[in-house]
Amino acid sequence: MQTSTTKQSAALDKAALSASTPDKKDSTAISQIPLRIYQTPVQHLPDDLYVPPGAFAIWLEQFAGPLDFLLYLVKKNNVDLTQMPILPITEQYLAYISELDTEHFELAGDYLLMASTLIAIKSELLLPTPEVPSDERDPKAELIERLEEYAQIKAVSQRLDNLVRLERDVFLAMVSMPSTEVMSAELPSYSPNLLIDSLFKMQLQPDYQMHTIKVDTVPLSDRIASISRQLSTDGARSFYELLDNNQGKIGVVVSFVAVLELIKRQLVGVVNTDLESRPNDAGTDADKGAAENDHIGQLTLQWLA
Amino acid sequence: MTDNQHQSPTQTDDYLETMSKHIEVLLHASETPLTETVLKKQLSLTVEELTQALERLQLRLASGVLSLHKTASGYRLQISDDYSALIQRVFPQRQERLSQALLETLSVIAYKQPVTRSDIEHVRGVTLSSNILRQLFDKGWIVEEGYKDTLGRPALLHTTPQFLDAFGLTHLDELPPMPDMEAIQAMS
Amino acid sequence: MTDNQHQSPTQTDDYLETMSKHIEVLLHASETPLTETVLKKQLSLTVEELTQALERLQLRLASGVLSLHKTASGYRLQISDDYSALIQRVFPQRQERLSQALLETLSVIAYKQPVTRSDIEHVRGVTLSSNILRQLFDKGWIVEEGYKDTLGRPALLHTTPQFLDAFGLTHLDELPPMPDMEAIQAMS
Repeated sequence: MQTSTTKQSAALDKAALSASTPDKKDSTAISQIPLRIYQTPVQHLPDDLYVPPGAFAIWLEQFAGPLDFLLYLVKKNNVDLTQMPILPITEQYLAYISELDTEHFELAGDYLLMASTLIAIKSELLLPTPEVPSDERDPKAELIERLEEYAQIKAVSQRLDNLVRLERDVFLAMVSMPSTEVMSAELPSYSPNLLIDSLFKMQLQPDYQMHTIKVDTVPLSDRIASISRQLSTDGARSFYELLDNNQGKIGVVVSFVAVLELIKRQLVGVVNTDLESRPNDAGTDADKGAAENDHIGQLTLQWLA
Repeated sequence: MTDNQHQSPTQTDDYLETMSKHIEVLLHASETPLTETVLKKQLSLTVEELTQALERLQLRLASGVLSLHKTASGYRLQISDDYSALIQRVFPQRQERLSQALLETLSVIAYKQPVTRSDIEHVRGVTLSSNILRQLFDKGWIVEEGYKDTLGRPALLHTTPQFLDAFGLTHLDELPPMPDMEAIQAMS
Repeated sequence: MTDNQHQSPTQTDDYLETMSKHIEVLLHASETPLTETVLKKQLSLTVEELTQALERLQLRLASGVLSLHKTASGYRLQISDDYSALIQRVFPQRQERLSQALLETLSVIAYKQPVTRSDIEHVRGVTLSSNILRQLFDKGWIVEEGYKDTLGRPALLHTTPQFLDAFGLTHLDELPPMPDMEAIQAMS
């Protein structure tokens, strides 16, 4: 109650508000007091809320929306929400809304929608009602339900605002990090291979017309560059040795595509190895079987450039 | 003083003191609150050691102006409440006010989650301004997670642990109770 | 202990202790370092009182992990340098990823130094963005030293000892061998 009163008084000229509050029994007494609103002397106040020309939109902005405004009207009429007299409230609502000029379209939309709802309810109440099918919702009851739900949310939002809040009521402690010189000394250094890889990438832009893997967790250009670097330094390596264990399955796939790309560009060749020449192949039959299923891993790749 | 059987009391004492300092450093250096799990793992502490180190930290902080605070997403260091008035006086810009529209939107999400944008518009009777949603996303108070199985499959909005942190709650259960209709009638 | 003639020693003691805490609070709450002028004004302190309160603050901080740091723009609280290794270990993401363009530029300078800007443009085949050079200068990885004796006397770029440090090298000889770039280019 407290907050909504302050909210309105902030929005309205104080004199205008005092005239509008329903508990002010005698509004004529006020007209005896010399009043000025926006430099204009006011001779007599209307029975209802006085709104200086053009100020209506500004005043309306203080409400969180048409439901908030309807709640205000219900309160102003001093009635129980569930017993809301729809006819007078609709009349008042429409009277206010008629003040809204076209300059405030963005504000008007929601209010006009509510106005149409109210008019629909009103006309339904005025018309002689035939047997209402039981499955049809009573629009007035629905509106009251919405108002109740909104009133709850409004009340609870004020309770939420009353909680002790970080950065309003309590504050985080801020400190600076240790001096930058000391911090950078602790930085793990960059690998010099980054430099060489960047040069390979500069020369070997991958051909993006071929199929690329959507999930770029292991960029193809990175793999092409580092495989080129390894092979150009060491001459020849097996496919296994070219893999980076940290890159997982997708790393194997991207590495394979990278090798294919390098073979296509004739930078890398495949050394012909047969079963006999394979190292460490003197194991059991089971080992042999596994090895035979693994030709790709054993392929030896050679740098040709 | 200590029930550790492998180390002499003074050794354990020094160790716990060091660990309590390391916790303080990590809490200061971290951009988010740190959970017990993270602290235990990063500092290789047992549950017992962590508890004792946190107690020591609390004790040491008591002589200064900070306090150790446990939030929904972990521990954080904040300036003791006693000094809030001083901060509000000297740095009025740090005092952030939230608009009624933002508070209402946040309340709908918090109390009725998961909700879609149109759910919020229905409850509030107003078109939802993208500005308000952006503010809530920027603060990390809400996230989109999942879709409602209706026409258009609209995204569902939820509050986050940061929302709880900001409002000093450790669980959604601790949200202020929703007033019943009689209470609302009495208020108006 | 105190030269204040109006208050009894214990009163002054308490007062200075409170003021040292207020300074600590303001330093924790401020987004920027705070000058002596601001502290004196906000807490209504004399020069003498401020000095004594700062001394007390320093003394109290010594038992924790923070230190009072005086920078060109004022005082701030920062985590003591002793803990930088711990922070780097737990929050390693502070090491940034270097862009391909920056790495290429750096490689050309490292392998072909001394080079001019147009040498880099020639090798890379693209115009050199001043933003990248600025980043390399900011990091202290490159310097301008001497001029090439051609038209316009363009400045020559070299790498620095900081560059070697950042890449874990002690000497330029330790750079990985440069591949035969022309051969690669010819084949692909």
